[in-house]
Amino acid sequence: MSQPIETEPQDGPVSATPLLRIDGLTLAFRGVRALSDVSFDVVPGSITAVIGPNGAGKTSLFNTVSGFYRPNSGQVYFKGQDITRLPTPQRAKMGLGRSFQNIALFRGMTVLDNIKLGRHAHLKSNVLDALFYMGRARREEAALRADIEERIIDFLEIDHIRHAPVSALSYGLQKRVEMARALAMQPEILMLDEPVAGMNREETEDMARFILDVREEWGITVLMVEHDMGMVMDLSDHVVVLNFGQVIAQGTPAMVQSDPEVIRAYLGSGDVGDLRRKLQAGAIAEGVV
Amino acid sequence: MTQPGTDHVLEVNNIEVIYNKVVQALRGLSLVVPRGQIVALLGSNGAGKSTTLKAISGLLALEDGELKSGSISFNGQSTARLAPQQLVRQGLSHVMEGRRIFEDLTVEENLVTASYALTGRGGVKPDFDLVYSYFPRLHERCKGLAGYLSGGEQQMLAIGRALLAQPQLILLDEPSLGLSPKLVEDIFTIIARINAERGVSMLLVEQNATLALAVAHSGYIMENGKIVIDGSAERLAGDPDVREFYLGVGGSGEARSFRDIKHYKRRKRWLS
Amino acid sequence: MDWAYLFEISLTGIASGGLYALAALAFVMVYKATRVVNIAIGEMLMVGAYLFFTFAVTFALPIWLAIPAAVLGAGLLGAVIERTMIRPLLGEPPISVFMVTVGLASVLVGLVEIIWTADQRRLPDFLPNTPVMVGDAFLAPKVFYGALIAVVLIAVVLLVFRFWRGGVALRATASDPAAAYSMGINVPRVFSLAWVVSAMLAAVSGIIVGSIGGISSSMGVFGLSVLVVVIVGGLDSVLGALVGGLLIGLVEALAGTYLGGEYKLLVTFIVLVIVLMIQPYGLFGTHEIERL
Amino acid sequence: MRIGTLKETYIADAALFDSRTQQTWLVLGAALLLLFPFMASDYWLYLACLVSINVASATGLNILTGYTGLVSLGQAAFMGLGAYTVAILEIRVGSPFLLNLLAGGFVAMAGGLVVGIPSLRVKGLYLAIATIAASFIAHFLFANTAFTGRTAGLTLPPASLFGVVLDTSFRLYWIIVPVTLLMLLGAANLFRTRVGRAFIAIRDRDISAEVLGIALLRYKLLSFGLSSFYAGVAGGLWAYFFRVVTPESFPLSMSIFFLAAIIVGGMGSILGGILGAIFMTMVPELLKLAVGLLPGGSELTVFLSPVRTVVFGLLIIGFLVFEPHGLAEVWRRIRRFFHLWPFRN
Amino acid sequence: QAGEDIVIGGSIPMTGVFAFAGVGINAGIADYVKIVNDGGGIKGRKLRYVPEDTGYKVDVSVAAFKKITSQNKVNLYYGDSTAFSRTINPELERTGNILMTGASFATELNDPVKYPNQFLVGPDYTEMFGILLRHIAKEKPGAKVAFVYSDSEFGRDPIDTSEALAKKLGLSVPVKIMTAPGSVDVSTEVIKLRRAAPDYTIFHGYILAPIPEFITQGKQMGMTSKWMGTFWTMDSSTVMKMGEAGDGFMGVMPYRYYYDTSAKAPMLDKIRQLHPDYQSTAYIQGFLAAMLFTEAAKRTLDAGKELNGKNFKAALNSIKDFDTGGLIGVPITIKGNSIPVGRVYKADMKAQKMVAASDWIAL
Ligand SMILES: Nc1ncnc2c1ncn2[C@@H]1O[C@H](COP(=O)(O)OP(=O)(O)OP(=O)(O)O)[C@@H](O)[C@H]1O
Ligand SMILES: Nc1ncnc2c1ncn2[C@@H]1O[C@H](COP(=O)(O)OP(=O)(O)OP(=O)(O)O)[C@@H](O)[C@H]1O
Ligand SMILES: [Mg+2]
Ligand SMILES: [Mg+2]
Repeated sequence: MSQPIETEPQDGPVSATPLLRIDGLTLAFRGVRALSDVSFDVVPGSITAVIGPNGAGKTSLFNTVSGFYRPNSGQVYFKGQDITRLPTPQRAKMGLGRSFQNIALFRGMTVLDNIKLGRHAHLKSNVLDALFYMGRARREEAALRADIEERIIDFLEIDHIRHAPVSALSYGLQKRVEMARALAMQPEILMLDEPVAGMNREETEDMARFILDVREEWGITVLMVEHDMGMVMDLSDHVVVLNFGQVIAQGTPAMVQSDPEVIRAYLGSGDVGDLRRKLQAGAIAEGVV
Repeated sequence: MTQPGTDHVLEVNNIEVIYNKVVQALRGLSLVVPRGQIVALLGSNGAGKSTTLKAISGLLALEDGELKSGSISFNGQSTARLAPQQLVRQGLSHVMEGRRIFEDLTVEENLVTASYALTGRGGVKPDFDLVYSYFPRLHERCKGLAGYLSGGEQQMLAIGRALLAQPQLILLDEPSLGLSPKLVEDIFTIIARINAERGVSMLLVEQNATLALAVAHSGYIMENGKIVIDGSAERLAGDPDVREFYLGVGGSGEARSFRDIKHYKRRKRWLS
Repeated sequence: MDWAYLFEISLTGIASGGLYALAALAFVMVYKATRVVNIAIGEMLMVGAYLFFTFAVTFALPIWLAIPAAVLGAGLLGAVIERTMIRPLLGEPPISVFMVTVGLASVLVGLVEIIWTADQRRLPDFLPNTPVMVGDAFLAPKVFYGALIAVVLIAVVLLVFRFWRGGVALRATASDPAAAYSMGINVPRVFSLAWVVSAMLAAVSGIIVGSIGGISSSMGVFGLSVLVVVIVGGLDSVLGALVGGLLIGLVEALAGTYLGGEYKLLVTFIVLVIVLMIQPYGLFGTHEIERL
Repeated sequence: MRIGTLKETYIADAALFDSRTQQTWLVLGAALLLLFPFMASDYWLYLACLVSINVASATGLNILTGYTGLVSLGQAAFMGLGAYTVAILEIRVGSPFLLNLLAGGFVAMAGGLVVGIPSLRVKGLYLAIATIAASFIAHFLFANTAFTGRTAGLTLPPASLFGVVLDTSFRLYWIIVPVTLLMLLGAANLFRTRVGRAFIAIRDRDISAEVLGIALLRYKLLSFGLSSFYAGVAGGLWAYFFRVVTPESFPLSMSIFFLAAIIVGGMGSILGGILGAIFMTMVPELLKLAVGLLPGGSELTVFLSPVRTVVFGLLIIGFLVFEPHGLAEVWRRIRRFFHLWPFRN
Repeated sequence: QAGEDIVIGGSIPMTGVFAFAGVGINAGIADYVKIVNDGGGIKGRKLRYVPEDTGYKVDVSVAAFKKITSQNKVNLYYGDSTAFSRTINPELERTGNILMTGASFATELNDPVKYPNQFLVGPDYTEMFGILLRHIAKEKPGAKVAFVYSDSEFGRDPIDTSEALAKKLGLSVPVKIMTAPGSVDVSTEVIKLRRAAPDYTIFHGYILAPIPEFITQGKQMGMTSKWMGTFWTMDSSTVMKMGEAGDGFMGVMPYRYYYDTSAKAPMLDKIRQLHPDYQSTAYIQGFLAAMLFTEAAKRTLDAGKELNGKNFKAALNSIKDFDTGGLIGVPITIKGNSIPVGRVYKADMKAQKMVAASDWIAL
């Protein structure tokens, strides 16, 4: 698709301990090996991309990190701590924020409530506070509302829809709300699963700008899965390539992009040109697939 | 319209669609698909592309949508009185957004469901081998549950199902969604092949404009429920706005980097 | 331990379970095609029995005519139910459709009371009445022949699902009606078909059950046991209906005999809870695929 | 949109009754509730108390089913737990009235927690049926232990508060209605906070809720617990109101009644629970009234009960087919019509 | 015009599962009230009957009670079920204005201390069993008697006490079988019953189902037991519905059947005059209830006492050797809350009638 772009390879921020360390992760579903012995590090302050063919195990990797799947073996370290056995909700509290490949917004709530929900793990009020709605619950809600309105909603330019029910939003806006909710989780690492799938070039550019800003202005580390190579190659500092659950390559975008294995398994020729014309000219033989 | 006078397999005339009796999604949209051609339908999120396809295939009612006015004709015959399954049986297949395969059926059973489209076509037999020849991968997984296929395989299955119905026209809604670059290439190659080899017409909704314009003969661009530009694929690919907003080509004619995106944007000319 | 007694009781229990299985089959038909948990299954069974009563007693038709007439009448009712209350809810969440059937149960009970009053009635005997002996064990003839009919019908349905592509169409419709439409499947027809066949099966089951226990407007409580059966067997499994039916029949018989009548329901519900804790989708139910 | 208030803080924006219109209605409503007992006959007071008890229980079920998406057919059984607790305490211990009510709530809550345990594994309608199982087990216990008086049940003396014996609908009204109002306020508050949001998230998509930091089991249990606490307190009030508690007092059909009430009223809406419970409790009475007014009404009474059964079913079906959001939505539409009345500028 | 009307309120199950009885009860009460009023009322005061349908549901009954009592000054009341009688009892005691009876013969209600303002129009369920057991003991000393009853309050009511009584009468109870109420498959229970090989089987807590099935299957299996029932099963039309299985079915009945002309019964003549067609035993129960209400009111007025529950009850208890116009075959005396008299009848399917199988038995 898009041509390699000459950008200076970014110097990854120098830091000794990785923010997130995946160490020998293996995950199998009734025979299907979704991940086998996957290891890589995510450096604080970086934008790291995980790419790979469909079914390579990228989403499964995210799910394992965020606790939805339990790995068969291997460890996940976050901020130096082994979180492999940590209950799912506590990981969110530690600062793992994420969005979902197949939009997982809560359709019965407004945009604002969806975003508020992201903060859940950081709030303290309990049922009794909630039932009486005095003191802590009241203060907390007010502070939350202020923070979300003034920082996140403004930042992502979604103030016009904040009272709309999410079910009435178009796909692109829903993706944006997903990102807002992930940001409300006050993450130290933001995991985005295909943030620009189904968006056209213009919308993709908007999203790319938000991702860059999240890193630059908020200092949040980003780990993303994405099939839009143009964006991945332009934004990321580090790219990990998975195939059949295994890491087949990792490194700077430029390195990965020229790796023949990656090209064969994932990128393809990158040269669609004028398919129709070629076909008519008989340039594409049967059975290339 | 493109090439007036040619035989149009599909004509959509000035349609308006309303969801839930309040949300107006289409406002007087018209388009045609000439027989044997691929027509691309581009547009931003929420423009109403999927709605257009659903209006054509008659699936609107299932989502509380309603065709308020306008007309649609398939093979010169109005679709207004036809139930969705009748349309399919007459040769109009719709590959829906998000693949919509039957997750708890096997791959093979998914294809069997598609054979219902051949009902009433005088003994036309479903050709499973044809599908497997285009998608050998499906053959390997034919006994497995479709719910566990990877995204690309599911998309193949969705197109395979449509193919099995031996249609004259396929409505394709974002076939590249969530697929790896290589698979996207593969899928589009197959789309182009199916069109070229079997003469199936297609109406293709796609966000990846580069690819869509590479396979299509002609295209439409829609915004807010209306068509804003149309023309041959070559013409659209040359349009400066299309280049900027859909193809990501900067003013200099060079592909723009995502790192250099500005915080303000130029307005699209067709919006003014 | 009196083994002969145990054998006799178990035999009767399993045979009675056959009747559960038949009603459960009616339930599963609807669930398989439309994903509707039809809590009104007991009431549909009751209506079938009342129709039979009307044809056989009020109109004094011969039995061989009254049965098909009642079954057809029930089929018609199934079609009406599907058309007026189920199809409009296509695409609504499962709870809504479930609640519609709750309403339906109430409507059917009310209608039966208006038309036939709430009095208990007896159905004419039409099953052979010479006792069936299995070794020394006695088996009530009605129960035996009822179970026989049930097993035959279930076998037929199993075969149909095995060899007819309509079975696939049914499941496809259940899994995603919109997509099924776009495959060329006549979704409304599948919906009607499922409800009509289900209502007819329920009627057969109702006629047998009613001829054993008599009929009344509270006959619908039979549906409660059927519900237990389908949950234990798995909502969408024909085989589950059969196995669940026989199992629950056996459990009820044993509990009733060795613990006392008040334990019948209790024990079956405990069995239900245990099965669910081990197998959340019943013994043979399809697991929902949950992916993020 | 709204006039009369300029919201300067987010706190004000999050208030339950934020416009002057709403506050006016609130005052009017309160006045009506205060005056009602002095104007109504014993029959209407009886209905008011019954409605109030049903509102409390329906609201509890709404928390569980409407907001958290866990369908329960055990609400009546939880009411039974509350009622039996209250009866036993009143008869054997003689502890103070309000304490007994609370105890009834907590015992029911404990029952709810036990029933809620499978909810992590067992989903959807499988769970609903499992709750039927729970309610049968409860019924069995009520009907077969000496402690609960077996099938005959328990008869309890009237409650007394500050020396006043609460033995008439008039006197009980002053307890039942305020307790219900308190519970309603609590429920409304709940959905302004993280707890309520977590419930809704679980309803909409539980697996992703967990990844967002919501401890699923904890919140599902919490919802079961709260809902059955509401049922327990309602059951306690019920016990004081009818003063006879038997196993047959809380049949499965009562659980279905509450489900029907929140459907007709509007699932996942506090107002819906209220309207639904009022409406469904009053329907049989209104029907009777209507039949009485009809010419030849006396002959029709022969059909009254089955007609009531049919109407009950038709209401459920009708609302689901034609007005899935229930009376609450109808009410919103009416309100939109009158908009700011009586403060139209 | 000598005073206010005397009001009989009624929570009557005119619809629902108990409608077959409720309709009869309603007609019985209404007819007797008409007879009284046609005869000039009670000391010049008219009787007024205000019924409401309950569908045999407790909550509806209670609502009906509240409605009727808040719109009328009610003196007498007819309730439809044990649960209602129990639920409304505190209210009766609190207001003290009303004397009540109803369709329930629950043993529990036969307690003047706990239920001072209520009475039963016949023997309670335990007393019904007593009458049957006494009959059995006489017919076949030392017989084996099986109890088959429904899992409901109604069904369980007399079982434990009656088992003790059977022992006392030298009878044995080899098996007690509890089933779900109503139309259920009882095949396993029949097997259990056959094992016990009883000489008599008493059904209680059912109306019709599953009695015929028990008898049919039992006979098919070669059982020789005699089959018996209690009041609510014993209406002629109900027993006749049993068909072949019902031939020889026996049971206890405190009243004479509509068509019983074996002795002089002026009240039955009157009923037959009013209605040329068969009237159910429920009708007679309602009729008799109204008769006793009237008698209690009359005696209270005669004594010049205030019309309230306590005085009504006292008046009722003052009844000695009262002639019911033949509805009950012997003169009655109401000592406590019940009228412990009855007789065993037996079904004759050929004649489609119930015929007396014993003399009147008073406990
Ligand atoms: N819950 C599950 N049960 C069984 N198999 C699963 C499950 N989830 C994922 N898989 C399998 O694991 C493999 C990896 O799936 P995953 O969703 O992680 O792929 P992916 O890399 O995210 O693909 P895509 O780019 O299409 O999103 C696939 O073969 C898939 O079928
Ligand atoms: N079921 C629905 N109910 C209500 N509104 C809907 C529904 N489906 C779509 N809409 C609205 O109709 C408009 C057009 O939606 P449509 O799905 O056709 O857009 P699209 O062009 O396909 O966008 P995308 O690229 O995101 O798929 C949107 O504004 C959307 O909010
Ligand atoms: Mg993925
Ligand atoms: Mg779309």
